[in-house]
Parts: sequence; structure tokens; C-alpha cells
Amino acid sequence: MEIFGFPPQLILGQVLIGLINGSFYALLSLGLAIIFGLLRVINFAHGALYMMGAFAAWMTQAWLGLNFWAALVIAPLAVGLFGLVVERAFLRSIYHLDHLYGLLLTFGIALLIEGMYRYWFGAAGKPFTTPDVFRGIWDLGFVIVPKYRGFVVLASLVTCLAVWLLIERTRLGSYLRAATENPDLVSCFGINVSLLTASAYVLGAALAGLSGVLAAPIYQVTPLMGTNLIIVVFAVVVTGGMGSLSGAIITGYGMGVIEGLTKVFYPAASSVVIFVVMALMLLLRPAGLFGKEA
Amino acid sequence: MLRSHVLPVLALLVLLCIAPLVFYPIFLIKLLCFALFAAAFHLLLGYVGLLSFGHAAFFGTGAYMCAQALARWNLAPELALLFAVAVSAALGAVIGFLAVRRQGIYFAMITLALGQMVYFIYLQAPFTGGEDGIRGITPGHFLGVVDLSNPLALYFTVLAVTTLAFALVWRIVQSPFGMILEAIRENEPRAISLGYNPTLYKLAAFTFSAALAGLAGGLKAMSFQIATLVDVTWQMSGEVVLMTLVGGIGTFLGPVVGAFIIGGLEQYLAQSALPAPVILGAAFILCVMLFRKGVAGTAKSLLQNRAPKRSTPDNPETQATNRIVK
Amino acid sequence: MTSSQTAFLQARGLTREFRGFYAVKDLDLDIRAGQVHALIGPNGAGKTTVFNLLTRVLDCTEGQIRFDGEDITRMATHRVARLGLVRSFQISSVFPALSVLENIRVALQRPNGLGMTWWRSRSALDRLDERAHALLLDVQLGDFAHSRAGDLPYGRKRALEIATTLALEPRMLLLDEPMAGMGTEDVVHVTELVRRVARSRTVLMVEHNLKAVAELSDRITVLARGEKLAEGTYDEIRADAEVRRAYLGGTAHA
Amino acid sequence: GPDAIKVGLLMDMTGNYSDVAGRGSVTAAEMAVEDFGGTVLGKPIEVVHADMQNKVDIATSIAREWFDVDAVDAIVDSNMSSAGLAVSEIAVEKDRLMIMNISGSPRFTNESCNPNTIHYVYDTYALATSTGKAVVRGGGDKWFFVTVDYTFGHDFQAQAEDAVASEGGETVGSVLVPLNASDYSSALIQAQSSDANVIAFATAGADTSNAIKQAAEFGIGQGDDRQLAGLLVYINEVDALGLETAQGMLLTSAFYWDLDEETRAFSERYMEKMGKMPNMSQAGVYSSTMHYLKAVEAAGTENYAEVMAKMKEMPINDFFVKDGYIREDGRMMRDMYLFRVKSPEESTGAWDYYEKVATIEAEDAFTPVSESRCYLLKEES
Amino acid sequence: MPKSAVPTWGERPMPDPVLSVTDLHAWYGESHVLHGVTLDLKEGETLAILGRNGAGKTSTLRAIMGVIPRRSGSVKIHGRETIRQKSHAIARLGLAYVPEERGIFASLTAQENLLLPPVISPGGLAIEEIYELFPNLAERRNSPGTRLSGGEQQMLAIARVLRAGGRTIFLDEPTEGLAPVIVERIAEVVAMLKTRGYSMLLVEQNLAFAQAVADRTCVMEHGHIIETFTAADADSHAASLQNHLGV
Ligand SMILES: Nc1ncnc2c1ncn2[C@@H]1O[C@H](COP(=O)(O)OP(=O)(O)OP(=O)(O)O)[C@@H](O)[C@H]1O
Ligand SMILES: Nc1ncnc2c1ncn2[C@@H]1O[C@H](COP(=O)(O)OP(=O)(O)OP(=O)(O)O)[C@@H](O)[C@H]1O
Ligand SMILES: [Mg+2]
Ligand SMILES: [Mg+2]
Repeated sequence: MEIFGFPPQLILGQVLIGLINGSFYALLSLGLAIIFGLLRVINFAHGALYMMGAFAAWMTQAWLGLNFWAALVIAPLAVGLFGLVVERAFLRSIYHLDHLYGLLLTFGIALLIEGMYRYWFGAAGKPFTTPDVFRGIWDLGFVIVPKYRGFVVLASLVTCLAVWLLIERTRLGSYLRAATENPDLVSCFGINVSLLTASAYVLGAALAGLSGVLAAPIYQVTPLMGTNLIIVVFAVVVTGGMGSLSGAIITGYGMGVIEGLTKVFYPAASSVVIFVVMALMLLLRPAGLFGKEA
Repeated sequence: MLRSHVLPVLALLVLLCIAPLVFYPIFLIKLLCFALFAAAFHLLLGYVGLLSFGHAAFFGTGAYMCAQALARWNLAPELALLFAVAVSAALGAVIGFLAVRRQGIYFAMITLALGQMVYFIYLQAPFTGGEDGIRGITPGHFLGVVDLSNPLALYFTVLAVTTLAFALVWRIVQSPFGMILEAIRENEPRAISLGYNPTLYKLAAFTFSAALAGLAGGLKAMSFQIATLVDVTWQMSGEVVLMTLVGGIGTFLGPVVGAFIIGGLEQYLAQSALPAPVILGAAFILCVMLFRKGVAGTAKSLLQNRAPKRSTPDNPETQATNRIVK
Repeated sequence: MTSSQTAFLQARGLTREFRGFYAVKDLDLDIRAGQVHALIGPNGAGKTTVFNLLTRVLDCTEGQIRFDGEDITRMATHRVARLGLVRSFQISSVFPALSVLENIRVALQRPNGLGMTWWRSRSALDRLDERAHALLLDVQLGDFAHSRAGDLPYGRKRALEIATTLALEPRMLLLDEPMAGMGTEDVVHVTELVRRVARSRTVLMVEHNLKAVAELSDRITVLARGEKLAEGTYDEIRADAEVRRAYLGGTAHA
Repeated sequence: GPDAIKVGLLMDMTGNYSDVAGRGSVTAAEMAVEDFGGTVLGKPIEVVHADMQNKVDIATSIAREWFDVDAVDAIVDSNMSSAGLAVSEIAVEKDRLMIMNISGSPRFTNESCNPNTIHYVYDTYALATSTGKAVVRGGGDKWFFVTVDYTFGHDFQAQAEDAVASEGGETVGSVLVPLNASDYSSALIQAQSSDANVIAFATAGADTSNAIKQAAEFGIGQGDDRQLAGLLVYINEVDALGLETAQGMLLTSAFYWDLDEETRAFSERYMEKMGKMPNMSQAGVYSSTMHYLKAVEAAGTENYAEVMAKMKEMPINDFFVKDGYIREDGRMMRDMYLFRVKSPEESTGAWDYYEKVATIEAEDAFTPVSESRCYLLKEES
Repeated sequence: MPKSAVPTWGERPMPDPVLSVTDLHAWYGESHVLHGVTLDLKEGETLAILGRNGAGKTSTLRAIMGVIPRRSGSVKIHGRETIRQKSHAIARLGLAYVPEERGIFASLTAQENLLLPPVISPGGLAIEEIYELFPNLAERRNSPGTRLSGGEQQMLAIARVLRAGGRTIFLDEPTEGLAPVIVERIAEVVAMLKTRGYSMLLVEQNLAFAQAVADRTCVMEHGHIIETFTAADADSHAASLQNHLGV
């Protein structure tokens, strides 16, 4: 049996592989959506934070001699801490301005961070190998999945779900959503909005950092690893619509799969397929798949 | 309005006419191309309130199309430029059609993404020659008379074309059409209720801006005799944003000043020990944090401060800098 | 073709559903040319929704709308405006950074074919000034022509808003709570303004200020829970027990 | 210039290529000048450099300024083939000399060849051909290509396929991947399901690094009967990947620091200055600068035509190249080497990465005169 | 100036004011909107602030709450100076704010809106009690907040702060845009709150409504309080009200 001249195993395999890429898209767009939700800032520095996460993982290994699990904890914390500094030092003083300034500021921050990292660590990057427990592959018959990638999908799903529950199903979530709309009023109810805002950025940054650590064993750890990714994630976010976190997550995985399948059926289009899907979505539903306004 | 610009514009023109005595014509040409590119970008940002983060797509298209026409079809330079403008405008209409459905940050993200898509298309298209670019351009004679292989003739041709383009931008901004653009930026639902179709106006402005960006790219390709992928990258889109930000959003000459500063800075940084991306990143941060009016905006408000100041409760000047779009 | 008998604006079976909730349900509305028609009703009755349906900001789930004999049920928003069915907005709806005069000129541009004119200078708009000034005088804004619209006091913005709307020479005006949030002084002022405007036009108005409603309207429709509760003159409405219970309450002062 | 002999480098000092060229190339040029003695024809020798930021316009305007104002005599390297090609044309216009070390575009000695330009270290044709021929000779005869989807990749693959076929090997499949795609799993799965015994990457830079890293993850080329071949891999990239990941891979290079006494001597001096070993392009900058200075001395003038004539006339013998010579089209002809990346166990220390498996003669590696598209060779023949 | 330790009001021992504002100034950017507001609110009292559009009524409430970035003067809540405190800390001293235009959150359902303000002191109403008081809200509890009609939203805005337990309520134009029947309902609610001993600061345009519920009335113009009078004196001030409010 074949589908369009391709064996179904290959297609199933690609769906699975696509899910892995989708894991990164989902984690990153979730972080973007959280930051956007509360700060109304499109965090252009997200790719740079992702890269910092990967480098932080390398540093915990190379400088501190710690293992992958330690990196998995330390790196998101470190990136989150950096996020805190960025939020306090820069973003905080531009909330009252047009939201585009947030985009421009974080664009500058991204250039600066990536420039510095290239200066310090070189453009070719640093080695980081798969943790020993995850060495090797699972042969599922129809596809071979490196064990580590299985772990990535799992880790991403668990994280996305946990964050989603945290925000949608707790009081914190309604604080976040309300503060998005009218921060002054929320603070009049006795809620510390500036703390809330900072936490949102820290959370988003930490998620980016976590994706970075997860990526380090798969992708070469280089200062530019986040640069091109971020634009794709933007397209994912636009397609999903900025309205909902679940939108960000679902579209993230979905786009990963679509991209994976394109690589089999029509590889020449695989670099643009996500943008094409975005364009189609804009034609059909300008607010995005899960967007609220329409 | 017009009065206040006559002197600076004249001064600038005079300076540009004598500049080749001091600077390399080719370097000046680059600045002019950037200035036109920035003005095209600013037409959207400053007057329609739309921040396009994918304008390199049009700049690059202009460059590739002009290069293609000159190198492979041996068209006359003016025809090659027209071709570049036409294709960029068409691309602008398509991208604009998709993008103007959303506003603000969404618009910025969408243009960025579509711009990146255009980059990939050029990357893969065989005619662009990948990393080597389109080469072998001989610019020929402009309008059949001006020999463009002479650097000075080339410079003055580019100067004339850009000056005309600037005049056109000025005309559009200061036309009844420009008035409606301003109104749409101020209050879109109100404009709709007055019977205007904002999508159409924004699309017209977008297409126009794309056409001008294409002209800038075409001029650059014609002058440098090469068209490369660099002109289509999103970094280029980011650079034009930076130029406008540095120069000053909302001032007619801002983009020109910004383009000159950034173009000059790049050249200077090239021979200094400072890492260029870090400096540009820092410039971005600095402009957003402390210097939102940009150079031209600051100069303007300094000049106005000397004149008796109008004090209204909410000063429009400060409002304009807090707000790029409504 | 609009005789005084057939309605100028006619809605039949107008219905709007929001996920199972009927904001407007099977509403018939007839507004005669030249009248001031008020739409009142308790909060949540669906008045704003009716406005949104009539001006095509919202699509109706069911029903048909005819304006001056033409079916506008599926027409694009800006085209409805061009037909002369124009809605006046709440307070913020001026172009704040433009001058008062420019606000009016923007409204005049399109009807005078100067909307897309990009090849001429703005002085091409000077020929609109005479008409613009006349409109400003009409709403007593003559002295404010060169002020920034955003700097005007509340009541004046309202006046400017209405003048801009009038510039379109609308045949029918829809006013949503024109007196909302206004001091007594401004209410008097705007009432007078609406009265003047209504002399030559059809007006549909939503308003909670009963004093103004009483003074201005020829006919009143009372909505409740999306449906028509009563219709008639002010006195007829006031006498209606249902209306008293659902809307006016005990203190129906006039 | 009247008072000094100046050589210039237009490098990407901070961007993507700053590791493989950048400061390291400038240092190599400075070492050459120092080793030469600092003066030639009684004039001091100066090295100038600029950060061209990967922009053609910056590179060309600086090149013009250097030639016109600063009296630079030769540009001895420039990042990016497009910039390099443009600079080489300016060299023609200004009667100066241009040497290309970092870029591998075959255009320099084909369509865009000119009498002012030398292509010194390698080109993609030579890499593809050498790898193709040497690997097939070593038994790897069924090839699967993972190719970056644009002109560079397409050409690269075609050149390698020709070489493979010329030695009796065959191409059993190929897959295109977008530039900067970062994820190669789809391509690798396809490669894995083919019956190839060589999986070749017609890619460059970060793409190659990602592909190799993920191949290791999928267990390809380590412990199975397949071999990985990187068509364009710099030692810096192997260093960044780590031997754990890169072990077993085959690649072609014009230079390795640990080939013999001479290479070690130079490289250790270089290491002291840069903190890392030189790659082929950086070593090439040293060698070509040295050769240029010797030619100036031999010609007794800095006039480009006479210097160029001397450069083409004098054989090149130094740590970088044995019996090398510059062909009429500007191509420096030299042997290429096929290396295999050592495993961590085989490696005895930092930068001990390669084991030489084969040498490919210059005539075998580079575009033969018969196939050249350079007008300079046509006139001759 | 040293502060006098002895309270300066007459012989009768007065309860400490819940809120005492002295010479409060506030700025939006460069524009100076409050020019020295002085007022106090006693325990259990309802104080109405009247004034034209733009007189600074809302700004007074916002300045007390600390959500205007630049302010000066003195704001004491239960005797504690709060001029340097952040607004969330000020709120926790027992202030409950029902803002102009209701401030209902679109992204939260009616019930989520109701549950949003954290309980700042015990003694607030339980949710069942609230639904009993406002049956409409119970009916529409799962609708998005801003899909409620104007009147429902106003109820929600008041109900919301009652739950949190603040005993000093700021009401900013609670009757704006409401149908007469609903205005009556709101008046009932305010009366009920009075009987329960809440202190209220009420900003109004609706003179009839304000006079029906207020113990004292202030008139504001151009960022100043220009006069204050008790309900008993209201008649003698009719002329000046006419003058200042254009009634
Ligand atoms: N977009 C919407 N989605 C869901 N429900 C809606 C929507 N718009 C209005 N409603 C509901 O429809 C009903 C009517 O609302 P509408 O705004 O028309 O009332 P109204 O008569 O204008 O009230 P008010 O006098 O308070 O302004 C309300 O119960 C409201 O909750
Ligand atoms: N966010 C703001 N930025 C700048 N100025 C403001 C802002 N809010 C209010 N103002 C100005 O402050 C002054 C006082 O406004 P405020 O809202 O306090 O008046 P108000 O008495 O509540 O009027 P209304 O009856 O219209 O609600 C007005 O001149 C207003 O224009
Ligand atoms: Mg309403
Ligand atoms: Mg107010």
C-alpha cells in the first residue's frame, strides 16, 4: 500500500518526527503567548533566550561539570533570572508606550545577546551530547526514533499541559488575564500587578530556556540557533491566533507535523510551508485559528 | 508645514551635490538608496501607522529584478528600474493584501513571516545564483545619454531619481489621499463609518511603499552591479526599522538622517574594532529607551522649543512618540 | 419613492443569536421618513445589537433589512454608510490629532471625489472649506475650527461628531446614547442639536435619558429581552403597565 | 603605494564566518608579514583589515577606498563569494591583485576568472571531486546525498555525483533540505531506509553541524555499515561538534595542522596567538601572503601585472603546500587530502581530530583545463 | 510644620476618618489635573462628589487609589499615610473600587469577574449571598463579562468588591447609562450598604441620585473641591449647584 507513492510507514514516521519539531514550536509559542498576553510585547528576544538556554546547558556541563538533569533545572532558572533583569531594566519602562516599541526593544536585545555570544563563544558553537540514558534508538518498526527525542516530546507535552493548567485553571490565570486587559484596575483590587508582569516574563523566558536545554543534544549549540527559528514561531503564533494558550500549543504541534509531511511530499516547499499555511489562515480567518476577534 | 521643510531640504540637496568632493560617490549612492528605502518604509510607519518588518522583500525584489533585466535581458537602465518597481509593487500588493487584514504587532509579525518566505523563494530560485548573486551587470546609458559607468554620472543619476522619488512621497503624504491615511490611523472605525474602506487605502499605501522600496533596491543593484541575498534577509528589514527609529518616526527627513547615520556607522564600524551587531543592537535599545524621537525629531523639537511653546494638556508631540500606531 | 406611509428603514424578523442566546429576536421595525424614532428598553434589551445589525457591523442570524427600498441585509459596512445610513459613535469618535476643520474635511472628501486623490496637494481640499465652515456653524463650533479635536471638551466633541456625520448628508442618522455621561448642561445642548438636525432627516436614537426622549421623539419602540414590548408615542408608552414594570419603574419622571 | 606595501583582508569579524576566517585569518596574514621580515623592497609591509559584516556593499566600498586612498596593493581574502567576486572585479578596474582563500565558489576560476585574481585554497569542485573519488576508491560506492536546496547545494551534489560515477560508484538517492532547516531527521530517515553505504552532506556551516549531530543521534555512521561524508567541513566545526559526535566522518581538506613537522611548527605558533589551530583557509592566508611578498621581492616592483606573473611563475613550497603552482586561470594547484575523524579513544588530546586516509593529486582534484569555463585558459589552448 | 497631637474638631469626640485627603495634587504626564484636593470620609458616611465632565472626580478616586503615576499631598487611610505606597498595598487597607465604565474583564466570565478580587478583609459577602442579591448575575454567570448588558455589568462591578470585604467603597458614576428601573435597583443597593455600615465615596453626574443617598456632598471644579455641604443644607446650596453644575 502506498499513499501518493509513499509507503505509509514513512508517512507515519514523518508525523512522529514532525511532532518532535512541533514540541519546540509549542514550547516556544506558548512562552511567547504568555508574555504577549500579559505584557502585550512580542518578545523578539525569544529566540535569543532559547539559545541562552542551550548555552546555559553547555556551561553547566563544561564549566560546572554537572549532568543533563542538573542542566534541565539550572538553565531555565538562569534564563528566567536573565528575563527578570530584562523585564525590570527595560521592558517595565515601556509598557505605557505603543506595543510596537516592545517589539523593537526586544529585537535590539536579541541582536545584542546574539552578538555577544558570538563574540564570546564563536559562531560554530559548542559540543553537547545526548545524555547517556537516552543514547540509542527505539525501532518502532515503521520508524526509528532516537530515545532522546521520545523524551523531548514527553517533556514538552508535560510542560505545556502543566503551564496551561497553571494559567487556565487557577486564580493566577484569571489574574493574568484580567491584568492583561486593565492592569490599573487589577492593582486596585490589591493584586501586585508589577510582580505578576515580571513573573509572566520570567515564566516565558524560562520556557524558552527549557526549550533550549532540550534542544542542546539535538541541534548544534550555536549563537544563531534561535535566530531563524523565531520567525517560524512567529508564523505559528499568527496562525494559531494570539487569543489562547491552547491555540499556541496545538498550532505548535500541528505545524510541526505539517512541516514534517511536506519534507516527504514536496521537500522544495518545506521551508515555506509554514508561511503558506499562515497566509491561507489570514485569508480564511484573519484572527487566526483560535483567535478571539473575528 | 511645507515652509518648515524647504530650508532643510534645500540645504540637504546642496550638501549632496558637493558631497562627492569629499566622499566616494559609490558610498554616497549606497546612502541614497538606504535613504529611499527608509523613506518608503516610513511612508507606512509614519503616515499609516503600520510597521512592516518584511520590507527587505521589496528592496531585494527590486534589486534582483533590476539585475535580471540589466544582466540577462540587457534592458536600458530606466526600463530595468521601471521593471523592478513594477514587480515590487505587484509583490507588495499580494503581501499587502494578506497583511493589512491585521494591525499593530500582528501586522509586523505577518510581514516578517511573509518576508522570510520571499527570502526562501529567492534562495531556491535558480536565477538568483544563490550566494554568488546575480553578476555581470553593465548599467549602460541612462535615458540613452548618461553614461553610468562614470561614477559621478551614476551618482547624479541616482541623486536625481531619489530626489524625484522623495518629491513623490511628499506629494502623497501631503495629498488628500494622505489626509485619509492620517484619519484612518487616528480612528479606523470612524473612518469606516464615514464610508471609507480602510483596507483599500492601506493596501494602496502598502503597494506604493513596496514600489518605492523596489526602486531603492533597483538603484542599488544598478550602482553596485550586483544583487545578492543579503538584500532580502530579515536582518535588512530590521536595519531599515533601525534607520527610521534613529532618524525619527513621524518626521519627513527622519528616515534620510537615519539612513545616513546607520549607513555611515556600518562603514565606520567596519574598520574599527567594535563588533557591529552588538553596536546596532545597543543602538536599538538606546533609541527605544531614551531617544524615541530620533535625531530629526529631537532637532525639530529643539527648534520648536525656541519658538513660543504651545501648551496643551496632552501635548500631541509627546503623544506621537508614545504611540506609533493607534 | 418613499411615501410617508412605507417605512424608510424597514426590518423584518430581525434576529441575532450569540451561541444560543438571542440578543434580538424576530424584531420588526419600521421607521418613517422624517421622524425621530427612539429605541428604549432596559439594559441588555438588545438596543445596541439592533444598531449593530442595522449598520451592518454585525451580521444578523435571520431577517431582512431594507433601507429606502434597497435590501442591505448583506451589504458591506462602508457601503451602507455611502447609501446614507450613517451611525454616530460614542464620544471618542473624532480624529483626535486632526483639527476640527480637518475632521469635517475628511468626512467631505469622499463624497466630493477627493478620497484617493494622491497627485494633488492638500490645498485641493480648500474648496471644501466653505461647506465645512457652514457645518461647524450649524453645531456652534465655528470658533473652534483650528483647535485640535482631541482637546475639545466633551459636549463639543459630541457636536463635532454629529457635524462630521452630517457632512455625509446622511438621509438617516443612528444615534447610540448621544447623552450618555453628559452633564445637564450638555444634555440640553445636544438635545437642541438633535432637534435641529432632525428637521430634515430621519433619526433613530437609543437613549436612557427619558427627558430627552420625551422631548425629541415622534415615536418610541420599547425593547425587552430582544423583543418588542411596546411601540407608540411617549404618552402611550408611559401609560403602558408592562413598560413601567420592565423599564420605567416607579419614578417615571418626565 | 609609494611608502608601504599593504595587504588587506575583508573579513566577517563578528558574524557566521568569524570562526573559520575572521580574526584568525588576519592573524595569519600578520604572521606572514612578520616572518617575511616586515619589509619588502625597502618598504614596510602593512596588514589592514575590515569587518565587512557579510555585506557586499560594505566590502566593495571599502575595497575601493583601500585601493584608491590607502594604496592597498593586494586583497588577500574576502568573506562571501558574492563580495569576493565583486572585489575581484574592482581589483581588475584598479590594477591590483586579489587572492581568495575562504570562499569555495568555482566561479572565481571559471565564468568570473580574471588576470588579477588567484583562488588559493580550495573550491567546491575540488572538495566534491576529491571526496567522491577517494571514498569510492576506498569502497564506498553507493551514495545518498543530503543536499541544501539552493544553487550551492545543487552544484555541489552534481560535482560529487560526477566524481562518484567516474570511479564506478552510483548515487542511490538524494534529498533536499532547506537552508538553516536545523532539523534533518526526515532526511536522515530517508537516507537510512536507502541501501546507501555513504551518506554525503552537500551542505555548509551550521547545517552540516546539525546534520552530523543528528546522524549520530539516529545512530547513522557510528557502528553501522554506513559512512558519513561531509563535503565541506572545517576543523572548527569538528571542534564544535566534538569527537563523540563527529567520529568516523570522512571529509576533504587542503590542510591539517598535524600532517608533519612543518605544519605543526606553524600551527603551534599560531595556536599561541589565537588559542586554536588554524584551518585550511587561515593557513592559506599565511601561505598566499607569503607567496605574494616573495613575488613582490622577486619582481622588484609592486606592479600587479609583474607580481602576478612572478606568482604564477614561482612554484610554491612551504608548510601549506608542496610543489604547488598557480595555473593561468588563477587556480592554485595543490594536492587535497581525505581525512577520517578520529574517535574520542583514538584522539590523544585537544585538536587531535583527523587521520589522513588518502591523498588526491591536484590534477585529479581540480577542474581540468578541458572543462574550464575561464577565458584565460581558452586563449591559451 | 509639627502635627498637633490633639484632634482639632469640636468638643464631640469624632470617630477617626476612614479616609482623609489633604492637598492632593495629581498629574497625567505634564498635565496637572488635581490642584490640592482636601476631603475626608467618616466611618459609615456616604460622601458624594459632584462636578462637570473633566472636573477631576474620577482622577480624585484614582489618585487616592494610587493609580495615577504622579501625585503629591497626603492621603491617610485609617490614619495611615499612603502617598508613597503602591496601589495594591493601598487597596489592601480596605478600599473597594467600582470604576467608571464598570471595568468588567472581557476575557473572564461573569463568575470569574466576581471571584477575581482577592479577599482583603473578612466580612465580605459570600457568593450565594451575592447571587441572591443580584439574581440576573446568577443567570448569566458563565457568559463572558462584557457580554452582559450595561446594567448587569454595573451590578457585577459592585458585587465584585462586596465579596472582597473592603469596607470603604468608591463608586464612580454607578448610574451612567442605566435604565430608570435599574437606577432604582442601584439606589436600593447603596441604601442597603449604608445600613450595613459601609463608608462610601460616590462620584455622580446624576444629581437626583446623589442627593437621595449622600450624607454630605462636595462640588468639584478644575481639580478643586469648591464647596462641601451636608444633606440638611442641600436646599440652601441649590443656587450654587445651579451655577456650578448647570442644573
Ligand atoms: N457579541 C456578543 N456575544 C454574546 N452576547 C452578546 C453580544 N453582544 C451582546 N450580547 C448580549 O445581548 C444582550 C443585548 O445586548 P445589547 O448590548 O444590545 O443591550 P443594550 O440594550 O444596548 O443594553 P444597554 O442599554 O445596557 O447598552 C445582552 O444580554 C448582551 O449580553
Ligand atoms: N489618562 C489621562 N491622561 C491625560 N489626561 C487625562 C487622563 N484622564 C483624565 N484626564 C484629564 O484629567 C481631567 C480630569 O478628568 P477626570 O476623568 O478626573 O474628570 P471627571 O470629573 O471624572 O469627568 P467625567 O464626568 O467626564 O468622568 C480632564 O481634563 C481629563 O481630560
Ligand atoms: Mg447599549
Ligand atoms: Mg469620570
